[in-house]
Amino acid sequence: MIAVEQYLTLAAILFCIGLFGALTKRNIIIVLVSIELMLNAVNINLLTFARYGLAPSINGQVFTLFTMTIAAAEVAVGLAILISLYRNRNSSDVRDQDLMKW
Amino acid sequence: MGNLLTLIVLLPLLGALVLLFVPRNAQGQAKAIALIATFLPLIFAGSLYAGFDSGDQAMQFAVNYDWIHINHVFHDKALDIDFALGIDGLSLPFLLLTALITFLAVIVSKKTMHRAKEYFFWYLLLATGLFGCFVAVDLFLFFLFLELTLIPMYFLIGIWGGERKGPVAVKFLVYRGIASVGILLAFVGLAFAAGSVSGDLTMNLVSITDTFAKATPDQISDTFKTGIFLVLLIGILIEEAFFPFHTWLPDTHEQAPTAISMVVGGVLMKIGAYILFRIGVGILPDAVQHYAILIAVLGVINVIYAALVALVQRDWRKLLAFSAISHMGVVLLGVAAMNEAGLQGAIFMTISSGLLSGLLFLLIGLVQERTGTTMIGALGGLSKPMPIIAGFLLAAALASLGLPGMSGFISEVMAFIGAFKAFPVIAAVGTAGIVLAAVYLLWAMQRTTYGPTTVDYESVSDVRALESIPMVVLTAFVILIGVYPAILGDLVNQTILGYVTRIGG
Amino acid sequence: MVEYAWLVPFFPLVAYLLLFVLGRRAQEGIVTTLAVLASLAGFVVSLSILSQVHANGPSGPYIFHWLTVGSFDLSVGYEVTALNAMMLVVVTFVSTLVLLFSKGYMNGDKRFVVFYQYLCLFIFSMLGLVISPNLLQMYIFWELVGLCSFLLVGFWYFKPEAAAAAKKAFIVTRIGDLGLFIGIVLVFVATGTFEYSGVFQAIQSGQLNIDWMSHDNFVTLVAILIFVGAIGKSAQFPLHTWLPDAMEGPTPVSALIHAATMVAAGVYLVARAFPLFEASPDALTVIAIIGGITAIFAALIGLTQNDIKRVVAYSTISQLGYMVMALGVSAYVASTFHLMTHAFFKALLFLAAGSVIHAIHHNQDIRKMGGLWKKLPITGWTFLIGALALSGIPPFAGFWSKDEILTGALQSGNTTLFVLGLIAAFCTAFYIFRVFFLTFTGEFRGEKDVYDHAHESGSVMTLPLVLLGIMAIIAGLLNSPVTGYAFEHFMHLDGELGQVHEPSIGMMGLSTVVGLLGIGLAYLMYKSKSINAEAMANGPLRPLYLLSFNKFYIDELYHYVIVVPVVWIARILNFVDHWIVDGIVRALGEAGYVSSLGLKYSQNGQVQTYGLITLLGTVLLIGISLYVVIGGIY
Amino acid sequence: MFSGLVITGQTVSFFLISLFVIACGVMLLSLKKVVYMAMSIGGVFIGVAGIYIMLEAEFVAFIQILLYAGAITIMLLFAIMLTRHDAIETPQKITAHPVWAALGSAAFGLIILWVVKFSGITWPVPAANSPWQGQDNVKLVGEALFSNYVIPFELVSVVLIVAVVGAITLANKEE
Amino acid sequence: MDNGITTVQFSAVWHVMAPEIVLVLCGFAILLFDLFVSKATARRWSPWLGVISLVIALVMVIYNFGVVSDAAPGDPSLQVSNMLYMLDDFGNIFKVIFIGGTLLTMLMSIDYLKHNPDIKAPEYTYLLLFALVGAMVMASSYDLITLFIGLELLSISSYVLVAIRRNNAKSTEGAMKYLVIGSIASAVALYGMSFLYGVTGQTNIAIGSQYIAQMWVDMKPLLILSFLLMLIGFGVKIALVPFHMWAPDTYEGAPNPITSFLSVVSKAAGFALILRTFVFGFAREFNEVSIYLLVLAAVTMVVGNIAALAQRNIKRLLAYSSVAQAGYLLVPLAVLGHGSGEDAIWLAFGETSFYLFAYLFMTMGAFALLTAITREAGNETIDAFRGLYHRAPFQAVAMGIFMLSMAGMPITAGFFGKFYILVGAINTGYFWLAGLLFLTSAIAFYYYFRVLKAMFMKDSASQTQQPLPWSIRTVVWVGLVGTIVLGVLPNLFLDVLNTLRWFG
Repeated sequence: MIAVEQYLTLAAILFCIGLFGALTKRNIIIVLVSIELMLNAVNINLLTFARYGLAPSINGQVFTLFTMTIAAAEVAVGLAILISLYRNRNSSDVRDQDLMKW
Repeated sequence: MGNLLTLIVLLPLLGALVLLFVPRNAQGQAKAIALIATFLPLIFAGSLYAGFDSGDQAMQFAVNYDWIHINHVFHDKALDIDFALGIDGLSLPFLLLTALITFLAVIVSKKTMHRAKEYFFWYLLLATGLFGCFVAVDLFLFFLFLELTLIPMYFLIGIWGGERKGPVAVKFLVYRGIASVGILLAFVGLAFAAGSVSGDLTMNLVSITDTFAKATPDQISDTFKTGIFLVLLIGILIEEAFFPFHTWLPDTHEQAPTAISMVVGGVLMKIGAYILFRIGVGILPDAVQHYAILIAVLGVINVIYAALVALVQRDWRKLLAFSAISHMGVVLLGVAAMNEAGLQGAIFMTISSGLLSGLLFLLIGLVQERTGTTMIGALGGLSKPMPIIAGFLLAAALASLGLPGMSGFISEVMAFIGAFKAFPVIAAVGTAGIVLAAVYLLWAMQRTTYGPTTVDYESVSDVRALESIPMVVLTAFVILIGVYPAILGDLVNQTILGYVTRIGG
Repeated sequence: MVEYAWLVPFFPLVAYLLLFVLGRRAQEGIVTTLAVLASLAGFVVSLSILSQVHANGPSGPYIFHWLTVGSFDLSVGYEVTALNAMMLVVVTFVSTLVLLFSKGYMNGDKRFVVFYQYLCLFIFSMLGLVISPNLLQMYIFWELVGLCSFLLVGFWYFKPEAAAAAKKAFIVTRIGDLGLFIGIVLVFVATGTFEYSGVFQAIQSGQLNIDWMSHDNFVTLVAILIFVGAIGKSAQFPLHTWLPDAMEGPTPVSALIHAATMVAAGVYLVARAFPLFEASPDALTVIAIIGGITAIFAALIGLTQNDIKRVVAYSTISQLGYMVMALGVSAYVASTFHLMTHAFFKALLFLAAGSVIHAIHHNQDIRKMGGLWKKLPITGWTFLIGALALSGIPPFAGFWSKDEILTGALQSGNTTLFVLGLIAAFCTAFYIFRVFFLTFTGEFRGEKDVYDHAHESGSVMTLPLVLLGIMAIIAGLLNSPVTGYAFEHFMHLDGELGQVHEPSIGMMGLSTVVGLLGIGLAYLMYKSKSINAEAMANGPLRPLYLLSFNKFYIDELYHYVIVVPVVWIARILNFVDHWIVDGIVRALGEAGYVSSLGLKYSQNGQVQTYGLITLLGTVLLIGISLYVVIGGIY
Repeated sequence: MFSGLVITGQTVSFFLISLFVIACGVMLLSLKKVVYMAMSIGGVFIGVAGIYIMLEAEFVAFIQILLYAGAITIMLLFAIMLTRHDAIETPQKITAHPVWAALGSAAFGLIILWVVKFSGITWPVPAANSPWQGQDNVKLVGEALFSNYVIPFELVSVVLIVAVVGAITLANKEE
Repeated sequence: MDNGITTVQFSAVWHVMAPEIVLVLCGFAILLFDLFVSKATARRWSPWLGVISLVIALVMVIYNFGVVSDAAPGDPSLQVSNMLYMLDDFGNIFKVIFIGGTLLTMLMSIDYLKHNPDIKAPEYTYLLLFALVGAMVMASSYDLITLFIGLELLSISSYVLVAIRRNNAKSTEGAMKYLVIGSIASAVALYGMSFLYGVTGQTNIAIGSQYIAQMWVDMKPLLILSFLLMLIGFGVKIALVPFHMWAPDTYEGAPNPITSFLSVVSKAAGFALILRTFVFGFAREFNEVSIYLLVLAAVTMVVGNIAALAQRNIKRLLAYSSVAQAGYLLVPLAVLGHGSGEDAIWLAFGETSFYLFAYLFMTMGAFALLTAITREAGNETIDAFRGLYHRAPFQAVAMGIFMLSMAGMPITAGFFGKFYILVGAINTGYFWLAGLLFLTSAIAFYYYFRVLKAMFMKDSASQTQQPLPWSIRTVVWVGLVGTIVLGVLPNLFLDVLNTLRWFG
């Protein structure tokens, strides 16, 4: 039997990979992807608890569905912003986006 | 009669509002409005004095309007904040002082200065705050007025100040802003402590004072009292420009226009002392006694340190600022003594220092107007071209160094009597300030008015008629208090007796 | 009449106020008349008071409520004792004459009225001081006379020396006043009253104590503190340095304030509070020693000074030392007697000196005088009388009083003091006659036309000289066998203060001889020139000469030991104030601004940096909190 | 960590899938070319869907494949093409930033791990039988979605509208 | 029903969320309106439609106050789907703030859209309405899923709104930053929610709180972790330090009305969310978790104010200021840990809502003026305000009053708001926090008064200033009146607060 911790650990690892990616990758698309990775990790968490949690229930799965929808919406908007950003700056490198500082 | 108090507070405000509708270039009208808006309070304050019963310890002419209730505080009680005004023997002298100085400073203010209308607008706002501080019976209201003084002062220094006006205005603002934090914390803390005992949660000064007087140590612990007093003390030290928090004062005096210097030295910085008497001595006498040595030592440090620093100042304004700090050190000594003589001396000293600061800054302002400088080294021999100003300067300097027959002396005597009763050694050290005051004041005064007259100043004019009014009036009050101190003493006596019996009991 | 004693100071006060109202343009004649009349009226009232006291004994105090301090009452009032009455007469008498004299001396000064204002204010204050029934009121007037001294010394404000002298006079006496201030405050703290009578009662009952000190020690402490005030005011060593400098003021001022009245206030104070001092033998000893030192010290300095007024000033210090010493040895009557006689002959000497100075265009250097006897006969005569009185030659006033002091010193058993007194008496005779010979005899050593124009002044100036001269001759007789020691009996109306000393013929002889020796030496050196003064000064005695000439370098000592360090401390503190106390404030402000800049530039525009900071904050918050809360430390 | 672990088909598949997911994740981090990165994220999504199936969330897994591996990955590829399709992630210089990011992420992960595994929490022993044994997953989800969660369901539609409108507003060409 | 499925009647839903539904419908209506009329017409009228919708919603919310007070305590009609969505005065009062803020934003936008033709007005309008719906959902739900969706609805709409000047590099850059950080924050918050769900098995916190209490001892690390993750996620939204870094850049990049929307509505919604989640979810354990709130509040006040000291860009300055204000606003909640009884909670809610109202008025007023002034000056630094008093006295005085209110000077709403918070802090014994609050405000004098200094003490290059457009002027007047009335007569509002039934 796979213990709850294993799932949670996997989720944590995925979450951290996503986090690291979001903080270091230069292409904004990849940054967005990394954030999706984090949300996926959360989904694993939710599903794990839905199945093996202290009080298992179907709610977790429903929650996951909502999360995925929201994630999709986020990515859509994110990409749209990226495109207009690219239009303005001709670069999709996150590090070039520092018009505003100080 | 009670409405007079409200009027006194609101008249300057009203004047300020009226000023808004005066055209920008009608400077004469602006000054006239300011004169009226400060003269009427003076008259009213005078009539309050006439109607005041000095045998009564209670707040007189009290007015009280419900204002704010904050619900759900403290087990479903409501915190009551009222628009409550009143005066007792302690606040009346301060009220009179404020009325006097604010009026006289308007006379001194030039209507020809640039942006005169705005100047008087801010000035009247400042006056409102000052009046309010001394007649507010509600601590919230008190604090409100205290904060209200900050904004006009910022503009008054910042627009009409000297060369370094900008930074100095900010320093004033932030420094005193920090001071009000301590004061506010203490106020609210006191209200809560009193409320927990009496079951009546209010910011009313009188009821808080009564509650504290009756409360047993179980109900309000000494730790609380001393703690809250320390917080308050920091606020007071800054407000009152005590060492080591005094450095805003010399800068402010150096930069502020003459009339504002008069108000700052005469009234504004006395608010700290008033809080010390009102809250420190009135509500937390145990805590004052607990820290008596600390306060006394602080007082002596102020007396001597400021006097020594004053000794080497080159600018009259700074010298006077340090002189005021030095004198106010005596107030701390008197308060630390916590006996009748000490307290009365402290109050006298505060009032006296207020009058004298007003007078001295006025005179220096007049000198500056004529010679263009307040640097002591650049002046000389002014007795010849302006004998009257020089004469008053001499009188003011002498009064300030504690010459008998003037207000400073009797204050010092009483404060030191009190201090010697409580801590003779500290007090003895403090008396050195008396000699030092003579040294720096006489030096500066002589350097300015004695000796050969500098060529540039040979033809400068003496005082003009209008300017002589504040000069003469202030000097008259200084002498009046010096010659017949009972005029002030009888007012405060009952209040002090009330405080002192509380310590005994 | 005694209950109207307040009239005495009241007249000059009225005169002062009237002059104040009259303003600067008032005519000199009117001004003088007004002032003199006021003073004269005071004199008349004083005389009648004196006679009533003589008949009925002391009276008062008459007290009025002044101020309530908590449960204490402070009062003002007046009181007439024998001592007071005597002082009233002396002060009003000398004042009247000086006011008269000033008419001539200050003639034509632009601020003539101001001068008279100040003088009237001074007379008022001095009289107020005299009749004060309590220490506080006394202190008030004490300070006021100090103020007037300041104003009058610095009357010629445009002269830097005058300004400096005025400031010095005020500040040095104020140092003494500090002691007095602490003293009376302590008295009040211990007894709850400032009244002399209350204080004396407390002493009698042995209750003048305070919880941290026993009665005896406390009395000594208080007595010495009060005496410190007298040291300042009466220019006793070591606070004597202001008095010679104060000679920068107009000469009538020197005569009135710095010879006859104000400087005697210190002696008066000790005499007035004598029961307090009597209760403390230690304090008396201190007083006697200070007085003795002052007497000889000032006399030694006087030997070599060249400024006519300064010589007289040092002589004043010396004579005040005598009086103080007398009080120290409990010769109460002798002291007060000398106070009175000294007032007359010293005022005389000053006015005469003033007359000389006035005549030769305000030159005060005796090396540039000489042969003025012919030109100024009345001045010369009166000066001579004064000099004789000062030297203690019978039957002049000084002889009687000084003799009593010496007797008192001897009989108190303190031989050293006695010897000091004798030497001082010798020196006194020498230097005053040195001045006399150099001024009035020989050839004039200044500019020729000055001498030619020199002439005796009008009667307003000579009349006071003559009157004072008469007093200098006869005043001494008041306490002599001639009048049956009337003065002593009179003073004893206040109670048997001090010890009564038997006059002795031997002592009289001795002091006369000493005085004559001094005069003789002066004659040899400056009249007959059989001893070369210059040679002595430049010869083996040169170090001593320099010591005396430079006033024992006391001023320099004070400058380097007190003034310079204080100024340096002040400078350091000013530095501290600006760079440390305010520096910290400014540094905090700067630190806030700099950290703000830091925060600002950490905002580098990189969204990933923002994320990283967010992450690090997260890790810190979660890490620490979990560690603290769950790790069990909490 | 693995004590008491019985090797069954389930555990083996869990580890294999986990390994695949993490490997894809690491590839995402380490690959240079943006297009390849986008491909590897597709791997992650598919792997995660496998995990979902193991967690008996078939419907969710289905949606995952549909939405993520399908729609989102395609969308990403389009975005890549629209910007600079030859974009290459230039090799990172070792600066403070990635180091701190690595440290921070690792610390964050370790904290979570610590809480999950070592903080003394006792997780319930996984029930061998599913709580919704024998019920149709899609039906369960559907019932919940349309009864209790109908309000969020409707709100999500608004979110999607916002996303669509927003995307169009921002991305469409100037007219 | 027998299978445990609850059916939801539309009437029940309408009863509790009528304003939201109306707003969504209005949003769609504007969307359709845009499709069917000419561009110019749509452009001209859609902001007005937005205003009308907002006014309708506002009226409905105010009507809902009556509904709540008329209902019996615990009336089931005030909630729907097992307390998934609530109608209570807590929500209502926040909704008033949200709608009021949006309304003022909308008014400001009328002028702003006129000057920025590249912004698509209809999209702008209904996105704003949808964002508002998200905020309202955040204030009224106990359900984690619903809260999350509300949060995302607000956030995603905001991302688009920030980027809506799509040809402006700053605008899109700000949006990108907001999106990246905001999404990460959402993920983190969601992560925390997942743990909470793991422990309770519920997505409803009102029900879940019992489980939390039961499990507190056993699951303490996990629950605290969950709490902190949610706190951090929400903290990013309300820009608590150190999660505030995005705020200045985004505020600077966003169109001015949107900046004000972000700093008022978005922030208030964050607070609503935090209050709902934490006060209920962790009601019994609050004294153990409040320490983090205390720390964050303190750090936020200090850093927010200090960071603003050296700032010269006025929008960034206001961004930092709003960071600091978030610190103040967190205090009432943070000190609840030592609060006793329900009164403490009512007090805290009172403080928060009062301050939010004050904040609404002064911030909206300030941004409205800022919009007009910076546009004319052509730059966004403090220099734009130089000598404003000489050019346009009313504008300078109004801006001055807003600045004074933010600085907490007397007889302004800002002062009483701070005082109210201080009373709450001292009521629970947190003297140090109360002191810090006012101490940092004193430090803040420095930068607020710098604006005053620029306006009143400097001379300006130009001598003329355009009069304010009427829409901006309306906002300014509303702000002024609100700021001063709340400052002088706070009891007008306090009495209203007193009659509220916060939770039905």
